[in-house]
Amino acid sequence: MIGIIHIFISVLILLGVSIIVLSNNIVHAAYALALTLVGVAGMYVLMNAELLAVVQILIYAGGVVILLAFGVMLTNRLRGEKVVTDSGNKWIGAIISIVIFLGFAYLIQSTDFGAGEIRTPSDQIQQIGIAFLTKHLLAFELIAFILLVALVGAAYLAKMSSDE
Amino acid sequence: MISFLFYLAFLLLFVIAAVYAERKTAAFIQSRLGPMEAGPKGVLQTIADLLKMLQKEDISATAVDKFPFLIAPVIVFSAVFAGYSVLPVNAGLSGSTIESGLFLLLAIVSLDVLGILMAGWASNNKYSLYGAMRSVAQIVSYEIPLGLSVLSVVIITGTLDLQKISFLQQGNGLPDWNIVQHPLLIFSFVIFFISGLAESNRTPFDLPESESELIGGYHTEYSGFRWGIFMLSEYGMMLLLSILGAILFFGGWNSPLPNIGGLKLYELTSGMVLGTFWLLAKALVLIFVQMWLRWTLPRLRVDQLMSLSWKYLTPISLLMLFICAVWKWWLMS
Amino acid sequence: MNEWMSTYYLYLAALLFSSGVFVVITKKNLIFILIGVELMLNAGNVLLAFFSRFDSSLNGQIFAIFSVVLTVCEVSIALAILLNIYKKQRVSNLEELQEVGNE
Amino acid sequence: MVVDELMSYFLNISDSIKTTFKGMALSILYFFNARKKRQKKYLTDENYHEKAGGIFTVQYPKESIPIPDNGRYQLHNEIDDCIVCDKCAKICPVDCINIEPVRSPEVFGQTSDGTPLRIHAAKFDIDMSKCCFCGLCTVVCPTECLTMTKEFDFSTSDILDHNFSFSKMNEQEIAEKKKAFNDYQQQKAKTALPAIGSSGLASKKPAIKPVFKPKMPKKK
Repeated sequence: MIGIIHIFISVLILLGVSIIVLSNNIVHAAYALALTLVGVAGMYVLMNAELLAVVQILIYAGGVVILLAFGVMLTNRLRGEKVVTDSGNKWIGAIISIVIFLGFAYLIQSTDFGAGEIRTPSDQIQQIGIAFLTKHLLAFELIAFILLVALVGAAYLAKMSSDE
Repeated sequence: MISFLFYLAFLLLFVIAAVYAERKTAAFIQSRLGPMEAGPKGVLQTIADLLKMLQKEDISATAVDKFPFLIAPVIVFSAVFAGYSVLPVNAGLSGSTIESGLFLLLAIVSLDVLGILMAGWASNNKYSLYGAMRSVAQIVSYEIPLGLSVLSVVIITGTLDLQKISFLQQGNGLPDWNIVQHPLLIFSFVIFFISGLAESNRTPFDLPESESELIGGYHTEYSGFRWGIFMLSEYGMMLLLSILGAILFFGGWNSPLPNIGGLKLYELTSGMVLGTFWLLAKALVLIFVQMWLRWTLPRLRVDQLMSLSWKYLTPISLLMLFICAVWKWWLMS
Repeated sequence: MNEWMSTYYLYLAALLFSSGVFVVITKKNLIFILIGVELMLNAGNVLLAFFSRFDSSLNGQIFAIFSVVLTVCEVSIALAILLNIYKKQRVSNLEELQEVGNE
Repeated sequence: MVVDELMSYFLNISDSIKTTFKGMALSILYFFNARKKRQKKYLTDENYHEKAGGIFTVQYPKESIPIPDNGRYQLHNEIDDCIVCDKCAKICPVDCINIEPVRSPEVFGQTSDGTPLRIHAAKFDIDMSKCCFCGLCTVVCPTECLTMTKEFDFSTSDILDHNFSFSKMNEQEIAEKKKAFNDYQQQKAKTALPAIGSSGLASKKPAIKPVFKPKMPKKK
């Protein structure tokens, strides 16, 4: 059963990634990104990282993709034609990415990860929450601060562009 | 799994009944009779409409972006319906038992924005696109007060599992409901309800599909069965948020009748079937309030909509979150 | 089984990363490039979540959540800048884009 | 200034709560009033103009609200009482009454109020699709045979069906009567003096066509 789910999710991710790679239509790519991200969220669930999966869906699929789609709609003149962009450097890109993939594959094959024992606790959310407010408190606060700064900055930048 | 199937069956029945109820409510509030012809008092009207709708041609215009256009309604519906996976039905039948149930519900329901945007964009129609943009802006904005008001319940109950939240309100009927036990939650509930209305694109927040200006908004170009799926998911969203509200604030599947002395009313009215009945009854009352609101209040303007979310609901819900945290701290100490 | 499973996730991450690189290199539209960057970041998150399975303190997951939040900041700022550029120069294509500053 | 803004912020909140509750109370009132059916009141009833509450619409073909007996709806001509004076056709502002008279050599009958009948109505058509329901024709009718009835639902699928024909005569009868009158005329022409010259005719002033002139109240 788990194997079937694995295969299903991998097919989803592969489909999404191949649409992003092959398509020249930005809107399709954004939807395919959503598909990929939901697939990755499924992977997180299979990896026992439930909270991360939910965060992934909420923030990535529900937030980032929407932002991107909005970006597409705001930066393209909408005249009924499809939002198609051209692409260049195809061969160089293909070669570099294949080389990177092969490099990773080599690394994965040659490394011995040992007999990793899965040790995720059952009450993950509680553990993560406690960790956020004790061990990682500074990082947590900093990230909150960065988020605030980014929000204000993005709002300011967007306002600057709409002033003209 | 069983709860999921139960809700699927219930949702389909509910939509048929709710469309009729909605039309009747509208009619009564406007001193009309409403549908009267099909069947006694018009009860078969929705079924007749449904049959007509299913027979319609599946039209897609030439300039649409074919594939997204075709799957957008499916995405909207599956996003909304996935939210049902974590809802419990009664004391014995819980939904998915994952730890982050409530969080998952909010997250997965927010995915329907994607389907709406897809529908609006793929229709290649300015009204659809306007509707989709408005809908997305609205849903993304109102997710914040919705999430924050739900969070104040989470703070007080200390769990994200909806079944556990229901069990926490078990025992003695009405006095054990969250909203009675913790009267602060009334404000949270109001915020939850308002943002829920906005999430499900209901009047007074139905700007995305305002018939008078946008001729249906993002589902302008849809007809027949695909349009029906949009309708189904709108009603599904209403029901989902009503059930969620009933679980979070009004005791879930617990009977409202308290034990008075030797009269064990609560025990008498609890049980599997009655528990299901109570949960759905509470949800249906909330649905009625939604319909009642729909035929009372006029549609908001876009700027009013945004200012309501960002200037009023979000700060108040943040404040409520803080107050609930203090309340919880006071309860614990 | 266990061995196969572990390398499986790693290959997935490698695939995501390399296709992200491909997208960044080949596509000319700025939003497309952002999509590629997202893919690469996700590859990193997959790895973080994967290796956090062997760690009872869940540091990997926590780090992944931090990274998700940082991504949001990055995307929102990037899109705001992109909007600005588009409003000023009416291009969303990298090759037509000559200057980014205020001049 | 800041205080003002803050005040208006809270005022907005309280305003919206108040108005929402008021609206909700009103609409739920209507909702519960919908149990009541519309009462069948006559115009002459004392409380006719009182706000009734309850459902306002009726299921029309199955039930209908009472309408006054002297309402101005479909026209009806009691052809037996009609003396074919043509007054109605003359006064009609939209010319919807179409009459073809055939004179009779002698009085051939009596209306119910005793007026002798001298003219046959070969055609008495009222085109209700043209009618503006002013009721002038019923006012001028000397025998009160032209009336407006309570019938208001005369919708048809063909607009020509709105042309109501009241004449009872068939083709043969019409031809007969015409012939009879012609014969009479000819006979009369033979028997009468043919001496009236053209000069005599010309000197005769044509009768002034009566023009209906309603008394208009003078504006001050």
